[in-house]
Amino acid sequence: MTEHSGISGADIPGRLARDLEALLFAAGRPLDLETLTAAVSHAGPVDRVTVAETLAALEARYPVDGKMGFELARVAGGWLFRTTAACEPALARLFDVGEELRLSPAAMETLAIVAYLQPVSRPEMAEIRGVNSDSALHTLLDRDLVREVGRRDGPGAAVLYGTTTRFLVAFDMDSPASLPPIEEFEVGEQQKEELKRRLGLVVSQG
Amino acid sequence: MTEHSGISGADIPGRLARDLEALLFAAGRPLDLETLTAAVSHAGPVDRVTVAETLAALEARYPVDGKMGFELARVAGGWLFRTTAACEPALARLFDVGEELRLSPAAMETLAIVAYLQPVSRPEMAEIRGVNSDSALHTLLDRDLVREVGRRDGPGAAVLYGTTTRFLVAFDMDSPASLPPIEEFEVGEQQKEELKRRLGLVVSQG
Amino acid sequence: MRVLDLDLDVYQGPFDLLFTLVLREEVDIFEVPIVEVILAYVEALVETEAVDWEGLTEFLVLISSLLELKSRVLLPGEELGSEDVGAEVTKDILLQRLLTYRRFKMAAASLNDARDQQRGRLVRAPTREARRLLRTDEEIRASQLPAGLRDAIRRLVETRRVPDTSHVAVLRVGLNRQIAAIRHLLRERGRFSFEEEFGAEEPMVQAVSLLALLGLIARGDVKVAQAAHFGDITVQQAVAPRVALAGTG
Repeated sequence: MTEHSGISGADIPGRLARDLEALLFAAGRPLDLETLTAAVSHAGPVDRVTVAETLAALEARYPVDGKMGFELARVAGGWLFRTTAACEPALARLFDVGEELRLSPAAMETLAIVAYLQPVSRPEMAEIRGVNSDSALHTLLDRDLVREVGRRDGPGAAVLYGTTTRFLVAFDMDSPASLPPIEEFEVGEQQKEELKRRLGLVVSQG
Repeated sequence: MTEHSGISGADIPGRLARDLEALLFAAGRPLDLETLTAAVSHAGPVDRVTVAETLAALEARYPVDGKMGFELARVAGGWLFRTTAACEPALARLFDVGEELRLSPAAMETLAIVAYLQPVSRPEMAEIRGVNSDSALHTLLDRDLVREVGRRDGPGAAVLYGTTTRFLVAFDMDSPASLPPIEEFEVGEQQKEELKRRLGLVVSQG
Repeated sequence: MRVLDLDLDVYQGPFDLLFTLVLREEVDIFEVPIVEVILAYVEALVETEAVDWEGLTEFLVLISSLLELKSRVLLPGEELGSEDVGAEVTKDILLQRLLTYRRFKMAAASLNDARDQQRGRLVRAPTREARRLLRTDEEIRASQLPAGLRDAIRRLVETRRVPDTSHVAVLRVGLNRQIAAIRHLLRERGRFSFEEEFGAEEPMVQAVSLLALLGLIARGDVKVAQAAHFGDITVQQAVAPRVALAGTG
């Protein structure tokens, strides 16, 4: 096993690739470059650049939406093996595909608020939705899509919530920054004017 | 990297192989011929012989003890993807995580409850924190900062938890009695009951 | 009055309902038919055998939020001048809240699409549990501050508020009980003053009594008279008895 060090030449990329394949296969969660580098350095240090290059080669070997049953995707700041989307019909016959991602509209709205505004507190969620969101939040915590990320300073010290790695995996994102900008969901000018008029915001008297 | 893998591809019917790869990858347990045949028949019946032939081709693609990080093995009357034995050293490093010194806010709160109110039960911790604290408690047990110290009398016989010697080492204390006072007073037996009551606990139950 | 086809289960809150009423149904906020919304709900409630208390509570919250929103817009300013500006500001805040809510509703729809795309992309469970390698006593000695424990428990003591459930208790029996109370008063006396009977009650009880009254008006069970806006309401039994009404409908 000692030849697995930084000096034994051409053989290394093959062994390195094999170790990385095994790690990503076994982990069941995204692994980042740092974690992978530490794990493959079991018989001597391997530098990050080599690991990154080998990962790029593996990405090409297991391309997203390629012809294989699984793919190596960049998700949540790391790399993750997952099945390819084209295999869904076969998987659906054996597994409860997408069951854990089935969320009520209330839970989905709450999740959107947490995703965009994190860290965010319960009262802030309720403020935006106009209704108490505790039961929706409970579902999200339960499914490990949302977690406590800290407490606000000062009196009251409200618990703050943010999204999890599982959220990023479930929605195929590298980080919350990959969400489409919230401005994209702005109501059109025409609708806004209509809304203003109907709310009586336009002073009609002369 | 192409010389590394045994992927020849052309001899395996593409769609069927892909579905089988996905099924075996996602399952994490051995799947038998019957189960696999049923699952791949989502768009019309596929005969068992074809499935068996494709599986044989996949066995050649992912050979046991081959050059890849995972292998397709025949186990318990079925087929199973698993990591290759040669990758064990790297896997050991991934799965044996070093203890982090930092405690999460949830773990810190739970530990504080155990430290000040010991012996204390899970429901009491959840009641005081307002959320289920099982995962935080699990971390603390895992890190040997908290341990089971007995059971409450009566029906239900809730498990009670207290702090460990390792806890005292980490916080550099001689005994739990050297905890900093919460208010101006030390937390004596009477005050402890008072505190529990003030925190909304019905201690007389059970 | 227009007949709206409202499936109340579909709405995620007062903003959602208001947005739909105002834009899709093209109702001005002055005309938002709260009685009709209540009626639609009561009809749905009658059809279900078991009372869904949680749903009822949520509905009451939704309706009271709507009433609050509507009253904010409808309430006139004291006189001309600065108070009027205040009313405009309130309306503007309402508009902003509606728009903010709408943005996140659309964002949720977009997340929903992203979710659908990911359906079927499965991740396998880890092949084994991680094992935590504990550090030595020497490594962890004095690594934590005891004051951190004190701060954590203080925070728990300070932030813990036993939830005041008294209003919930009132709400939970509210609507039916107030309907029964109004019916009882009418049977006893034929007519009564809303102010005299409910004026001294908690605001929440008043609100629920008003909702009960609106429901009874909508059914044609009672008649009301009000001399001035925001003045006292005189309530009396409607001429047609309820049994006959049920028979025709």
